[in-house]
Amino acid sequence: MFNFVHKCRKKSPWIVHFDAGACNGCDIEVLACLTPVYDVERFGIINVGNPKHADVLVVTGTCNRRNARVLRNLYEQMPEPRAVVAVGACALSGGIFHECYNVLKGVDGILPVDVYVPGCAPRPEAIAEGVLMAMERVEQRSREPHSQMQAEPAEREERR
Amino acid sequence: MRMLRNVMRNLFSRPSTRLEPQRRAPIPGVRGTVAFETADCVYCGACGLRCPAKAIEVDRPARTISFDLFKCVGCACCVEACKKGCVQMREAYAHPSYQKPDILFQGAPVLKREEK
Amino acid sequence: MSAPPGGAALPDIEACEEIELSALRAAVQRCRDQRLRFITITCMDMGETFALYYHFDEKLKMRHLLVHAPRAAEVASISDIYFAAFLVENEVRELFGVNITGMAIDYHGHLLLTEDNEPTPMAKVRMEG
Amino acid sequence: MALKTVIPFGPQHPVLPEPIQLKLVMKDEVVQEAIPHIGYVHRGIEKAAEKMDYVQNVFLVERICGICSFLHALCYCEAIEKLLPCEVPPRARYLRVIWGELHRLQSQHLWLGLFADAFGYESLFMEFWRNRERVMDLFEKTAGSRIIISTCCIGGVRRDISDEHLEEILQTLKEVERALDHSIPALLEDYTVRKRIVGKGVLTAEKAVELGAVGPVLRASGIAEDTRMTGYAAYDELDFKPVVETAGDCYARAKVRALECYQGIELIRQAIQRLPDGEIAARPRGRPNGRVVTRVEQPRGELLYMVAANGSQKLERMRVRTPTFANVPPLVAMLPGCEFADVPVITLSIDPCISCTER
Repeated sequence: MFNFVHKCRKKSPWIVHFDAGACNGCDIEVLACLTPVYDVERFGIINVGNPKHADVLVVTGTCNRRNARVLRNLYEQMPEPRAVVAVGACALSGGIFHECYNVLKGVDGILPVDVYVPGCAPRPEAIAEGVLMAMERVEQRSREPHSQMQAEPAEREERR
Repeated sequence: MRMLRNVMRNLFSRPSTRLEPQRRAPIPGVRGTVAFETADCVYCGACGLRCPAKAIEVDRPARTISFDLFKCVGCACCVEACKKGCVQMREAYAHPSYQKPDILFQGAPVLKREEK
Repeated sequence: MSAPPGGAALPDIEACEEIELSALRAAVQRCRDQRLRFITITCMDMGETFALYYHFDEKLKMRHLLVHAPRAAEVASISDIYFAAFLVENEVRELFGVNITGMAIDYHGHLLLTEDNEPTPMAKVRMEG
Repeated sequence: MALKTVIPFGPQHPVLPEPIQLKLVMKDEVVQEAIPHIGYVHRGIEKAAEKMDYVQNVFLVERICGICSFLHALCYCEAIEKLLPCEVPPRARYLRVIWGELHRLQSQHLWLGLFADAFGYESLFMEFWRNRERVMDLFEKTAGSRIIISTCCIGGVRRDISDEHLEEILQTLKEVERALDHSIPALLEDYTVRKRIVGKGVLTAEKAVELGAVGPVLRASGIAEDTRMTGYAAYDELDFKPVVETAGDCYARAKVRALECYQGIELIRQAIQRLPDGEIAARPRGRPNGRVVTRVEQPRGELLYMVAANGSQKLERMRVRTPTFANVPPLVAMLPGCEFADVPVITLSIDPCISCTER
């Protein structure tokens, strides 16, 4: 049963996307990933709106003080094991907005970021690649025996 | 009737999805990643000055260029600024990575003039 | 066009009418009566005063009103004349610290910024002391 | 007794793609009052523009909004060009029209898709977005990037479009038009869709002017105002008529945007036909000095830039008024009286782009 959950999780990463103040370019590319031309659903990547359903949090954009709170809240709602993908130059370092007063220069000051996808805006292929890389990270993490999360969902599954 | 036409068309047309990974050759002229050719570089620093995101730092005495890929916005200003043609735009896009290195690209401190 | 106080004599924008601060509401009401479309307010920090431009549109021609408000002066809101002004008035007050009073919806300085931002980030800190 | 509740809608919500929060005061299922709370995307670009020099600002303003980035750069460059002694070559002006209209085309597709998704028509969403990718490919071929194309610079454009690429644009436009013929009737004539969008969020002409609505929201209420009629770039030499609808509801706004796709295609064809030869960029001389206001029609409406410069490398003030910012008050006025299930549809009908709104 445990293995089954593992397999499912690896083959079908569900993502939740949060726009933390990007120029919308990256957000659109994330959405464009879902459309017929780039169609990431064939990899099992599904965009969900509910953080409780998701394995991977895709963050685009620079963080500011107001949405950092929302972002942290969103991250904490996600079940373990989870991974964070930072998409775009703004999410990595602030990019061109490094001079702006309301910019926190990157998501990694707020959340532990697993995968960095550079580019402004990154191509949809790069985003899909980043999500798949994050899944490998999630996979590793769920196999770690002494990690904090202790594979909670899997245990519950077994008890049933 | 219209539906039948649609069904037939969908059956025989090519899928619009692009195959992954990397079946499609990059289009010429696409702005992908910045690359430096330090052979002719005089370390004038024009690329760093023109960069709107301050991703390039040129250290003239030490003859190094540090380029932060994670700050780069791919505007190709540096390519236009370089008189020597040392800064080039590669067509391949930048791949995601697990770490955040401080300096992804470091131009080698080439030989001093006396040594040449 | 007279030179704005605190700044150098610059060529100003076209079709700009300079009015007194006290005459602002009456002038805006006149615009309303002529059925002009309100576009936005631009605030410029001139040091001692704020220059507030009120932009209006009349059949794709622009009309501007310019008001010079001293730093501490109270600027009456126009959001009861033009409801559309409430957002930009909140923004101007928040980012520059212009004392605009009587807005239709008042965000009390937290439209764009949170408590831990430094206040009035757009204002040029040129004040003495 | 009816119960009054306040429902916070957003900033992260499954049916809302943008981080805006609407506090909805509800009485049973009916919205009584809506108060927008923004600031989730505020960056402070206007301040940053004062710190960077005026040439680099082109790249900064492009990143105010990724969907209409070219038009932001265009508006900014037009403003600076008015302050500099700088004559834009005719070819550059036409190329600006071509790229600008392509941007409008992809943005309208994007919106039509999202709108279809908002009332639960996912296959139509996919249709529009597939069609949009054709336009995105054109950007990639002609400009070298998909979203932020960075082709506008002060004094002209940075890249030329070769004759083969022009041919390819025409070819692709034909395909796009054919696909639009196929999918737009599904949006505008379908019984179920009409049921969901006709008569929702009505804005009368008088109200629209009073609330400062711009772009398709204004034109859907029966006012023929299109900033392109002021004739920036090469629009004064092209023939077009603004698309106007009179109903002022969500359906009319969708129709205006759908018909503007065709209008955009027609404009690109005209521009390609009349494209003159010659230089693509003039060298700007001197430093900008003075104050100027320019306006440009974005897919969402009228964009205003006010630039104040004092003859130095850096600008004194750059003010951006984006169309979505102007369309928030109409939204606040539209929402009261509608049902809760209609809130996403009405919110999307103004095409909210929050990164524009807050800069």
